[in-house]
Amino acid sequence: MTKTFTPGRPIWCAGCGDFAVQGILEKALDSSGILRHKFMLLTGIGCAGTIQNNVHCYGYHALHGRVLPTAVGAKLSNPELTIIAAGGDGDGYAIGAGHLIHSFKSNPSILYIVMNNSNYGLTKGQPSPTSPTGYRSNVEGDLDAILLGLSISSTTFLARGFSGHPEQLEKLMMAALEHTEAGKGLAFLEVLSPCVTYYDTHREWRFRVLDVNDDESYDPGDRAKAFQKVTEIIGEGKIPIGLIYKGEFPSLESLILSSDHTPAALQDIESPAIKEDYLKTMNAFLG
Amino acid sequence: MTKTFTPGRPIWCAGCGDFAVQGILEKALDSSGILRHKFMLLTGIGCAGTIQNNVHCYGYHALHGRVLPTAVGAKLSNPELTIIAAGGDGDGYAIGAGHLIHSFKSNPSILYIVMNNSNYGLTKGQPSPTSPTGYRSNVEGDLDAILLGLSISSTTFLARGFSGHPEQLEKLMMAALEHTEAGKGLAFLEVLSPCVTYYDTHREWRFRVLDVNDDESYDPGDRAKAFQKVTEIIGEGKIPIGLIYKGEFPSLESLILSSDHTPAALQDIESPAIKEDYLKTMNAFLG
Amino acid sequence: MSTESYAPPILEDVNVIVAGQGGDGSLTVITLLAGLLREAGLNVYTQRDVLSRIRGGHAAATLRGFSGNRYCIGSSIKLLVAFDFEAIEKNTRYLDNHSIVVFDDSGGKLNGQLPKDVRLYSAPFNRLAMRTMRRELYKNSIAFGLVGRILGLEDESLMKTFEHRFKRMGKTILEYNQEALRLGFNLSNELGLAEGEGLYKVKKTKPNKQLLITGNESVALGFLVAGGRFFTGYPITPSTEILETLQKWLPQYGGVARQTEDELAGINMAIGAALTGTRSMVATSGPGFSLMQEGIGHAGSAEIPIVIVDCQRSGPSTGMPTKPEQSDLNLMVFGGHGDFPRIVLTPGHPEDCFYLAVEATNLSQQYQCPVFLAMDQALSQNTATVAPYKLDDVVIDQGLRLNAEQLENMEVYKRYSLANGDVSPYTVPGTPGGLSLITGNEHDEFGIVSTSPENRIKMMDKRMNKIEKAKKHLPTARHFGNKKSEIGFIGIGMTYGVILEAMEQLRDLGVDTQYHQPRTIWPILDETLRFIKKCKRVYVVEHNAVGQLAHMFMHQGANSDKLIKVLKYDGTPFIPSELTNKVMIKEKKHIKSVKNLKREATLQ
Amino acid sequence: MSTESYAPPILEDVNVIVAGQGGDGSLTVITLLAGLLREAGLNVYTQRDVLSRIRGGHAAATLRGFSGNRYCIGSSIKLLVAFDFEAIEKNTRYLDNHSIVVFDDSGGKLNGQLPKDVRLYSAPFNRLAMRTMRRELYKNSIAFGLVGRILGLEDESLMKTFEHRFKRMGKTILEYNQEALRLGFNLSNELGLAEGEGLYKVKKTKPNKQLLITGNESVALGFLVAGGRFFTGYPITPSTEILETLQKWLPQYGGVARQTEDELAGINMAIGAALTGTRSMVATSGPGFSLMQEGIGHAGSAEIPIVIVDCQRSGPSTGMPTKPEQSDLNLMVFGGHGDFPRIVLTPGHPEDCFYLAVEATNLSQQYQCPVFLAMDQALSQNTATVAPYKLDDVVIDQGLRLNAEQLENMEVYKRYSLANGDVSPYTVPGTPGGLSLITGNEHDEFGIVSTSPENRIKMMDKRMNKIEKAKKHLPTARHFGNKKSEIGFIGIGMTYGVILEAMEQLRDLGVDTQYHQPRTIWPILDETLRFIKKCKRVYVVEHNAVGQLAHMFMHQGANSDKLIKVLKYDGTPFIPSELTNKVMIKEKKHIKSVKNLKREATLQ
Ligand SMILES: Cc1ncc(C[n+]2csc(CCOP(=O)(O)OP(=O)(O)O)c2C)c(N)n1
Ligand SMILES: Cc1ncc(C[n+]2csc(CCOP(=O)(O)OP(=O)(O)O)c2C)c(N)n1
Ligand code: SF4
Ligand code: SF4
Ligand SMILES: [Mg+2]
Ligand SMILES: [Mg+2]
Repeated sequence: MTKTFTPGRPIWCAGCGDFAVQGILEKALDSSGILRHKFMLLTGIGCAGTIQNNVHCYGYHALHGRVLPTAVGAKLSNPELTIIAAGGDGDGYAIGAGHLIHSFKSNPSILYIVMNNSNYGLTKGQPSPTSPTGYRSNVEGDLDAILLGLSISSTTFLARGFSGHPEQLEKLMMAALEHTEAGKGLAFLEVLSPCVTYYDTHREWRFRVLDVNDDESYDPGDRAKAFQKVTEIIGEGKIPIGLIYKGEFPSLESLILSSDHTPAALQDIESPAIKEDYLKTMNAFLG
Repeated sequence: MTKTFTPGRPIWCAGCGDFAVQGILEKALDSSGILRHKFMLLTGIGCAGTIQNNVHCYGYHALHGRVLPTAVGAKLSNPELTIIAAGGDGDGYAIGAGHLIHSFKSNPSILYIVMNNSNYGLTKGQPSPTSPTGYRSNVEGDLDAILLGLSISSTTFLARGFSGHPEQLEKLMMAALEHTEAGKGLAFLEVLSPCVTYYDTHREWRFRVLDVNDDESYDPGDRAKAFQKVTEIIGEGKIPIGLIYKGEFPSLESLILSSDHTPAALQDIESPAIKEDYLKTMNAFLG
Repeated sequence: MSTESYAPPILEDVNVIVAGQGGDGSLTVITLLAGLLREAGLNVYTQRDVLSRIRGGHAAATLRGFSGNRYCIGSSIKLLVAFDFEAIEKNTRYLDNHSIVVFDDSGGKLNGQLPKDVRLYSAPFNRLAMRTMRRELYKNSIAFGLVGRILGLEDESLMKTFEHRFKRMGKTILEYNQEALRLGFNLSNELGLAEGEGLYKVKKTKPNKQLLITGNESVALGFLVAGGRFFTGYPITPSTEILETLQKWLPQYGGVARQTEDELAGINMAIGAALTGTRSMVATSGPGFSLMQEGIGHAGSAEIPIVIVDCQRSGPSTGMPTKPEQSDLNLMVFGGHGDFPRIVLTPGHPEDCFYLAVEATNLSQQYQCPVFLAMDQALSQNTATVAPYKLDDVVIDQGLRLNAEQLENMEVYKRYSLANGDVSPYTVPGTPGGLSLITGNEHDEFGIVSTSPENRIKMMDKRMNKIEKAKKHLPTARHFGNKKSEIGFIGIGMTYGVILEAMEQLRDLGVDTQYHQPRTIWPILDETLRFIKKCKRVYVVEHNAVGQLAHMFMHQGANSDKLIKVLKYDGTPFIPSELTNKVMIKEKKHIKSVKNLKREATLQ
Repeated sequence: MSTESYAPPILEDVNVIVAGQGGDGSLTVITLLAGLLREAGLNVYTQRDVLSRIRGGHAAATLRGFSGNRYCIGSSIKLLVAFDFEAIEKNTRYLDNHSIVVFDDSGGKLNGQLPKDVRLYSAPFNRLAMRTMRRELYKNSIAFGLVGRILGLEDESLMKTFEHRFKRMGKTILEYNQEALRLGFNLSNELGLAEGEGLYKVKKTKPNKQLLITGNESVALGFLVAGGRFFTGYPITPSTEILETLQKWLPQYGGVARQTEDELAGINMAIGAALTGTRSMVATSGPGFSLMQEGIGHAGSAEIPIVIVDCQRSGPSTGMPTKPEQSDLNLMVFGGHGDFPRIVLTPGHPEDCFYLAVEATNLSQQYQCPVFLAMDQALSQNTATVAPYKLDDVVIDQGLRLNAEQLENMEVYKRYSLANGDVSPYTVPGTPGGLSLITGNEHDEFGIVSTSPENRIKMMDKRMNKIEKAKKHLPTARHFGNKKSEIGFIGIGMTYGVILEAMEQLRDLGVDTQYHQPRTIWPILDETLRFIKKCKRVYVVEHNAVGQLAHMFMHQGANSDKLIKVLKYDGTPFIPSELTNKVMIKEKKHIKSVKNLKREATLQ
């Protein structure tokens, strides 16, 4: 086998929640049977956005906040790839907020993992959109990305895990990957992943998380009820985790790519056969 | 009185919904008693984003998608001004989506009017985030900005009007202005404002709008119920209008500006008295 | 109002302006006329002058019909069709004593606003349309009848054109328009302008088998034919047609043309597609181009092939969205933070747009870096007749790309291998054995983040070396005129046609010149610096306020004493006589005997 | 390991590196040391070298203590404190035969890795800390005891510094650290290094009443004192301290320092504040600066005063976030689409940062345009001792601003009045009688959108004229060295201190030079072009790969033959001897007799 890069050792601080995310992601990948060369891991910038360096696959380090559009571009031009986008809460919810909304809206089949540590780790702990009121200079209310996802009618998979609950996280990761692989659209998985150095929420979160799926009557198929439930849980000072919503909406690639054509990335663009068609296209300008 | 610019004649096509918005805005302003020089109208780019040229007040034409941060900057540095931001649906929900979320989140006391015509008027009718599936090249589900607003815990005023229902729109405009003037935070008012040239929805919308306030039992104070109601109405193929949500959260300026200080814009920065303080600040570096 | 009998010459070069309010349909009239003249075997160039609003406001469209080669509107307007007073006001300056004006006097008669000796046909087109057709918009079709008669076109051919154009809009619309056209013919008769008694005689040749195409459409076509399959755009004048054209075409070829939520998504989505080996392009204009700077630098750093089309409009900021300019050259060449390699190509007419779009697409792959096409509003949106592009000549260069078989024979694959000292072979996701890390952080050969000073220097040099390597292979300039002349011209984009025509005028005035039309402005090729060295004086003609191009030459060592900046930044294109005059003023002090100096007056 | 008895000289110039893994606390040691030396009456300069990660990875901090004026680390390192092998590996190249190394041998002993004659003190600091204090992090404090002894500082003064530093962290932490320090003293005794027997004698003068401050802090202070009251930032290395400093200060003055959701919001929010008349600033680094391009051009077009601080780091793209570079100069000068006026100031040390921040704030108001402060990571984050800034000298210039009374006496107020031909008086919202329209579209004098060609030219000229007007009032260069010398230096930012010291070394080598330190690089001032003209050879010293500054001079007409580019782009600062050597190599062919050429070896 050709030697390529050797996955790096994580640069995270000992105890960082991101280790668990990486471990579980690798597990999910392994058990999915997806070949590593068919799989591309794209990330934003931040502590979270170094995970691709540690995983044996095609890796890409996007610009801060731009991992989603980049991932969508990759997916649309080669839908045969498994595309996983990952990054931090600053990356995804602050500078990347617009793209998040529009990716929710367009529903491409990619898995998006946000490692939420409620602060900007790599730049030394500034507040992020999920920081609570009162954290450092933050006066604002905190953002709940699952609620945000619920508010957009074409979302299809919204889940939240906790790095401190690896078993549940693994289940969610597998389900999310399955959703994506089945071409059902965007699988959004937020992982509460504490930053031990700047904002150590380990203990607090362990105490606050509440798995909606613990309640067997919970129906993740009802958008309004899910919204109701999440607001309720938040109102009680808890953080809802689990598979919170799963719905149906055609995936972006299924809507805009026709099955008559080879995907863009795999076409033989040098084939002489196309020239005829080009000629037709051009000749429309002959009047 | 010093002569300044003469407000322009609108450049809108005859029949454009934006005329009504302007008319009602002027009415609301007049009846509010706010002095015109205390009032600043900032807009984005687009057909909607020309309204400031036609109104007698301080007017500012922001960059495409950036009207909200600009308006926030003005408000925070001079909270004594009445700040109204306005623009189109492309401006506010496509390129401006990230700022919308973060303005919802930070809740500054400004009035934000989105003239939603479900297309990009000024660039000749391309689909916008609120265009329905099937409009031109659009395959995505459409975005409902009110649902989006509901999903963010610190929103305080969410309403939708219709240019074809001027009386109701006037009420909403007055209520929104009042909310802002009272320093209660961001008043978000979307106006369905048909574009007769590229996507004439006048008749369709007249038929589809449903005023939630017609039902007297409707409680705009309950976020989850509002979400439920809006999804329900949308599910029935209707468009919910009216004052959909009104809640409480401290406004941004009330949280970060201290009443001990003159607002930044109004300070006498040449006052010799400050030099003492500057000296203290500097001397901290003396070790 | 009187017309005298007149022995019509063969139509060889005519300029027509149709002007009124936005929405009046001036563009439609010009489009129809362009088709007709092409049918009649002529070449055509059209230009638009509109405001950034949907209805209302002055809007004009201009057409030039000619035999031979022209890529600009001529110096004097033969026919002005004015739908209102404003159209007269704004355009009188282009008229001379031989011009003809067709005026819609529904709003009042003209008196004295026109140069004397201008022939005036006026009629209440609007009122006629309202009275007989109940809709104002038919006024165009009425006026069009008169225009046809003036230009010596056959009534029959106008009727046919209408059929062709309005058929798809339904029977009623077609019939109404044809009725309006007949009204126009009748009106012409009343005004004493019978069929065949027009200003010109149109020689009946076989129809001109040329494309009638804009620069934007040519770029789209070039990209498609070069194997381009992924495009992103966000609507912005004057680039939107590239998005719209590719939205029509690419899906037919299994490609994707996507309108994104903003330009940041646009550039990054295109980068995402490029990562999979798909040839990707974005198109935008100034404001969007500014927003793309981070993404562009990233492509330079991470070595991702991408074509960026900047359809320049009048800046800065929102500027004058519908007006042409060439003032983003600095941003193309010096934009983005940090140092990274890039290539900037500068087409001068639609043919260039096509061929350079092909080149740009190939170059982006060969050098794995951002490649720019510097368009301007005029080049983007004006239409011209051009010979059909030679699709068979298009060769696709895939650059250094490795497939699974090639990889198998390699012991080690490094995405950013330093082995070549510049471009490294790459693999795309999905290729077994080709795993890689791609990043905009500084990295080692495998793509692992590195801040080692030694590695940094090697990697930076590797990237920058591409430019030296590329220099020998980049599109070279075209040369026109007398190679011996002391006087040189340099100009790109929309100045191309103007310079060529001004050179003819100057030759007529006894002034010999030569013209170097660079098709690559970054890196600046040696040929360009040599041209400047060779000439005594070089007029650098450009549409911006500071002489961005001229200073770029200085930046690369050109002697500033030789460069004469000829700048225009008022949002209107140069007309040839304007340029001729500017040059003559300067040259007078250099030239001993200028033969025809008197003629200058006629060129004002 | 042995120490010989040694007659210690007075400490006049010493360079110390402390290095280990990120999180090891090297920075803390250097910070403490800096404070101590300042206490002892010395001047101090410190520098950091860290990776873009929170823990782990090589991280070093360097300090220079000296009497006199220095703004860089010196050419040879006297003391290296190494917490691991990597620290030895990465830093040996800075050592010479007179150096001392303190090594934590918890992970194994050194053998042979050091230049011979280097004096080595090694001890298992880490193991000691773990054993006695149960936490690794106390190893710094132990090592610090040894460092103090080596430098000849009094034990007492170290204890005091600890008290000062750790008091606020609580009693336990303070006591633990003091205990560790005492361990360090004991260890020193064991190693034969008693108090007062160190390498140096520290002359007891009165404590140095200088600020110990970074460039970023000085910028923040300058802005504050110039009346700046609105700041936006988005965290990004190496600019974040400006945000954090102003978040601490501005609220105390009724101002606002806001962390925005991204840099687009940042620049536009600052513009919004500027519209109300509030003095506004943003600070960022490359990636954020690229994102701000549209906003910056908008400020140029709509004539909005704004100060933009770019703390440059190694680019392109994400690059090497913690490493210095000067490679955004092109983007500052040529960025944004379209033509608009701008001013770029280039401080060379913290004092400049302060005074130029004041200037920038005033200039933005006077010329109503974007004003840049070109920082670099070293200038931004390194600390230096400087004389307290003269706050009383700060004058606030409000530019042409009209209040209600002034307006009352005017018949008509036009926001973009052409009356002055450049800057127009403005009003802020809230001013009765001063209503205006502000827009980035081209506009008439009232701010009404206009595409009239005549108006366009006037407005463009008005805006661009500001630059000509400003030229006479912009911060001028500082000059150093022999005005008669043929050999010139030009350099900005972090090269300032290095050039000055290299000049001394060159003088010692018999080579006389002069140095022009521009403090404005856009517009390029005549003085700079004159300086280049006057010299025979000008070494343009800069931290980027292409010579952005040198080419900028050419862009403005400088003779390229005179310019010698001295470039460094490996993410590390020049050291003076390196520059000296580079110059000597070139100069050898020019200089008939170079006196001390043998000395060159010692400067390697
Ligand atoms: C355009 C831009 N702005 C700012 C930065 C600096 N930056 C790097 S990482 C980061 C935030 C990291 O926070 P988050 O996304 O939450 O990731 P974490 O480190 O917490 O995992 C920022 C602001 C950047 N790289 N690019
Ligand atoms: C950065 C940038 N991108 C694109 C444009 C071009 N543009 C002008 S208006 C507009 C959209 C207008 O749509 P909307 O906001 O819905 O306003 P409407 O015209 O429909 O009222 C666009 C894309 C621009 N001015 N700036
Ligand atoms: S700083 Fe926080 S988020 Fe970053 S690696 Fe350390 S613990 Fe993890
Ligand atoms: S194009 Fe549409 S939105 Fe724009 S002015 Fe006309 S009707 Fe209104
Ligand atoms: Mg984070
Ligand atoms: Mg719209």
